[in-house]
Amino acid sequence: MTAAVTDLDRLLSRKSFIELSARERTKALLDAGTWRELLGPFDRLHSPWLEMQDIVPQEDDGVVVARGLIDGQPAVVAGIESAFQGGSMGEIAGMKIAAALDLARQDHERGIPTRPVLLLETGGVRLQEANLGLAVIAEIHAAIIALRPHVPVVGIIAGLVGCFGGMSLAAALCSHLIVTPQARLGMNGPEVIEQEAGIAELDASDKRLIWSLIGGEQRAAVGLVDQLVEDDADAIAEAVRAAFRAGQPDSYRSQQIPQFLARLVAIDPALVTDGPALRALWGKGEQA
Amino acid sequence: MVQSLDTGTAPRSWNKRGQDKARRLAAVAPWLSGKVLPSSRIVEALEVLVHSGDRVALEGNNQKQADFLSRSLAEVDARKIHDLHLLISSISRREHLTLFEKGIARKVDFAFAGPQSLRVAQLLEDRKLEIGAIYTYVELYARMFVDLTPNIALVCAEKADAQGNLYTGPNTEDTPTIVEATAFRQGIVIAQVNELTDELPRVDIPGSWIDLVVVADRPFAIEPLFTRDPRIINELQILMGMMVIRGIYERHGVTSLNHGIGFDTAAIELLLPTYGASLGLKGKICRNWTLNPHPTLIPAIESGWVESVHCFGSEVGMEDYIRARPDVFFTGHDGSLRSNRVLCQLAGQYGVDLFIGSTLQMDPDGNSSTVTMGRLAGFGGAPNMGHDPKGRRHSTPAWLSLITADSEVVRGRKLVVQLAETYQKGGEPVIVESLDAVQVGKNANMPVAPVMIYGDDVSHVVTEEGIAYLFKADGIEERRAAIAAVAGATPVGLKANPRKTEDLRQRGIVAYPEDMGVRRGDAKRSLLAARSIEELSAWSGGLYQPPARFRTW
Amino acid sequence: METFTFDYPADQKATARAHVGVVGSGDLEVLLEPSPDQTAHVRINTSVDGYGQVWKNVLDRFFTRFRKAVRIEINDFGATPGMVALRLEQAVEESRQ
Amino acid sequence: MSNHRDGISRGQIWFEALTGQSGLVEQAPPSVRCADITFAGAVTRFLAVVPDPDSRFPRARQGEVGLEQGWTLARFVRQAIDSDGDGARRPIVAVVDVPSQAYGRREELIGIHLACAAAVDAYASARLAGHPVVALLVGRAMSGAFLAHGYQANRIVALDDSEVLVHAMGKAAAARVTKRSVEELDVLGETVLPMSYNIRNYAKLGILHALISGVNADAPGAADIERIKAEVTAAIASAKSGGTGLDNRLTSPAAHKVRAASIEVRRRMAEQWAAP
Repeated sequence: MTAAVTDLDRLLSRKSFIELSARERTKALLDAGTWRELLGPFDRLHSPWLEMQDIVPQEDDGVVVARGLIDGQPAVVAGIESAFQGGSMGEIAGMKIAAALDLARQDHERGIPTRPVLLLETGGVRLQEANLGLAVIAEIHAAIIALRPHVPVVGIIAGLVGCFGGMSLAAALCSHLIVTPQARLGMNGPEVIEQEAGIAELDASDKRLIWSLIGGEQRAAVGLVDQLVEDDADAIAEAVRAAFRAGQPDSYRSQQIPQFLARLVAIDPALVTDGPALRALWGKGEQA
Repeated sequence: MVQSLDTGTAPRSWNKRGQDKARRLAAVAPWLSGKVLPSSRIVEALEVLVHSGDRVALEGNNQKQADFLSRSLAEVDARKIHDLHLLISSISRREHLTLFEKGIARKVDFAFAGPQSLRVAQLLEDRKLEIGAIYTYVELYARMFVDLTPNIALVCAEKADAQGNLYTGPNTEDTPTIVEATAFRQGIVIAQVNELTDELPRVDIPGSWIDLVVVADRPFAIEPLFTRDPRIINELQILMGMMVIRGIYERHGVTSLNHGIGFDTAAIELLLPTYGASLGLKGKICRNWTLNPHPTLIPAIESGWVESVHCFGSEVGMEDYIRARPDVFFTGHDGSLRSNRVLCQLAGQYGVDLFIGSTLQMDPDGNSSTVTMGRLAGFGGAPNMGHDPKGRRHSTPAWLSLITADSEVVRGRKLVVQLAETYQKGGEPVIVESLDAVQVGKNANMPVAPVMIYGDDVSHVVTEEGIAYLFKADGIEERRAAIAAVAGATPVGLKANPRKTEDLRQRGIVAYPEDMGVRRGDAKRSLLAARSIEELSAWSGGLYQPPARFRTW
Repeated sequence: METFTFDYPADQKATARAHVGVVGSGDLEVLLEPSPDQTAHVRINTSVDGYGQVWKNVLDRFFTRFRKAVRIEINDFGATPGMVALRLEQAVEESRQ
Repeated sequence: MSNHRDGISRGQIWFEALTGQSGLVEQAPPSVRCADITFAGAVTRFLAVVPDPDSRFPRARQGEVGLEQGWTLARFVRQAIDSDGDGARRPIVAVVDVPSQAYGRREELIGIHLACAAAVDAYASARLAGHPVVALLVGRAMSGAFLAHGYQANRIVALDDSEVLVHAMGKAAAARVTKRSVEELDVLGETVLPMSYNIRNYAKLGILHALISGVNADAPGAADIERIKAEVTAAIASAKSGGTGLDNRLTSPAAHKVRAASIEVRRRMAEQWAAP
């Protein structure tokens, strides 16, 4: 009886991280009372390209960059707001992330141990800013790789938009990648694959199938992400703190080239077409 | 009459219907094994059993669909079988209208045509379809016992045994009613089942009421129509939900109720364990429900608000949860839900204190309708519950609280609440000078406009602006002024006279959030007991298993 | 996309600023900050054309109750008038904190 | 379309023209070509992704960057980093003609995003380690495929040719998604430069080191080849003299004009970075 009551309290008090706006998400990760936004809405750095195409801009261009402390250490959190243009990366949105990462690196070069966190809720390039979106994503990649030797770059995909396009590469480059069961991580969105390759290749409306291929649990089960955490703001904040306490990983997944090439050779493309098949090969226990 | 006895002519037969039935059944007897017809013979059998001009009751409600039988009926030769009169609660499948396109059926009496409402309007215009009448569910079934008795009933169940006993599972819904109306006036009852079995979990329909059983080519279609994803509930709906709990449920002490389907009412259900609890209302309101098993009711059930729920039908994914909560739901000895549309409608009509539902349009008098241009959607069950039944005699505090007259002989009143955000998404005002239903009715040559809930039945209107307590308004002008006072920036709302509005607020006929202690700033999604389908599932301890389309993990 | 501007007389000074909402489907972003003059200035960018009168109606109603000299900027992505009114209220509430 | 001269892609044409070799490597998929040649006096590694109609992965047969291509590019680049050690860092030239990343169910399941990230990682690591990295755009440089193969270069040079293009999405798909006609997209690209499919408009973004006109992109003659060799040599020299970052993409006069917003973001964020 007591247990049941505790459960109810837990259900009522649980704070969904997915529920939060990007701004609230950045707040949830920083130590209480330390949150400070950079280039916020009142700085009015919005996209110069959207209005030219009759699209209403958002004053922060869909990215919230906040400074503060994580576990008492200086930190910067860049959060993508998926409700604005699907979390797409335009010139300003992307550059805010790249600039924050570069400034964090400069901090380290000066001896300030700034901790970087990325909230990656994005469909990838903002089509209306196509080539500049692609260009800034390349700059984000470059910035992560340059910063990574100094400090773990922690990425979070919470849901529900997921992390797709060029930003899925950014996720893969993070030192430590945290996902929820609601997260999806893939290079091409299911709709794009259905469009390009046909419904026989992939039925984008089959949600169960999509999550079984690229959902958070599957990605964690086959070792393509580092940590699976329930959709709970406190649990995610704790996972971030733990990731920084743990320090640098033994190796980066994106540098495990012989291991993954060997894995590819061992795969029969005709047989490995669903989540369980890949789990059988790469499931927990077998390290890359 | 007496003379005829003397003339020596043959005595009048008093069992023509029975004889006709026997002749029809004899024609298919060679194909049967007991009561079971081989599935491959169904079209052939229908061509023999059904005669042109017959009244055919086709089980096809919101959820459960006798789709194998309806698809088979659409395949009969229209030269042999034509001009059928279809009795159907919900026109929801393509083939329902194929029957009219092919001429197999000509006339229809129905209650709801949501998914096919555009085609219904088109066929009507093309004169391929005649409408007897559009009903509420209970009304349609009532006429099956009066002047629209079916010759043939095509129904569905999960399982049957060799004797024709049927097990409907949790979706009993309309089956007993249709079968009863047909079987006891010598009509023919054909049941499609998902499987034949030796032993049924329980008997929902006795085999002696059933003439033929046929195994369907695939399990009957069932749609999760009552699942509302909490993620889609917005802050306005939460604000309105807070006002309803504070300004109506608490104020009138509403203990028994029916909720329509919609995100507004889903919000209310999810606010009970949080906002409702903070007001100390647990146990005081919302105890007994007539309601489909809405997944959004799970947190209220789990936190002890809900004593009982009687259901019209079931809901996909709720089976195990219901089975595990027999104190709350009506369940059979097999453990699964027993639903019954007509009885639940009756309970919702007479037994409860309050009906609340959302509308798409409301006029200055409070008449509301979900009919929009070019669509003939019908009514379903809302009007049946959304009115004040004058035959009610028992009293409850809520019912009595609506008495405004001062007289020795006076009756209470049911609370009929209409929820409406003043504008729909897309910029269309919801509160309008004239309902689309008026024009649609004219276009379809209907004798009266298809109004869902009549203004004089509505006791409360709730918008994001506030609540109009119409039952307290004195006369039609004051009613209109009260509605205008909560109609926001709509053309109707702009006509509100600020001085009159102030007077109505003083007299408690109109209340704005601040008048009832509701803070707009508190209307946050964090106030919902569950913010997603997965949280509903967590509340149920994993017993609620949402359909794939609602899964985001 | 359409842009509107409206001015309303004001008789109280505003001090704080507030930001609420997001430019997502059916929603809007409101930026509220003090205005230097004795007037409330509103600028609206909306994705839905042809609703100038409705915007005016909503704002007229809002400024019958609200008399502060503010600059309000709205980026709207198809919010209903109800949502607009709610966000304006929330912005006012946040600016008080 | 993708194929020229007997089904040989531009990527392959230029790879062979510049290296004089096929670039096929044993124990590597034939879709990734790699050759070390002495180029302007220094050993230089050339890389290209080319079509392979017999690829084990059916969605990556027309020159797309898929699982095998991403990891193999990473392998060849990483090999150069590891073997050069503390010695002279060899230049790396990515010959770019990639129509897209591979769109497929298996690709997503098995992690094409990681395969492409591995290539990005390798190219960026090479750049940071001091290898001059040059991308030579001879055909399409599309979306994620370009990110994986070329976009991390210190210097990007492109042929001024109508079939050389950089974009985030194929034209037909972009038209579908934005609900415009292909013609409307072209008109739009003239005013909204980042939307343009024209390489000359891309050049206006300030990201290109050089746009090379007057070269036969489909069937290069000896003079064309010499010309490009000279341009690549110049780009390598420029890369050597510059830093190991991508800062140069924001310093050109074109960038100051078209990417003023990007520059402003960096400037103002630096201002606000330290606590006030």
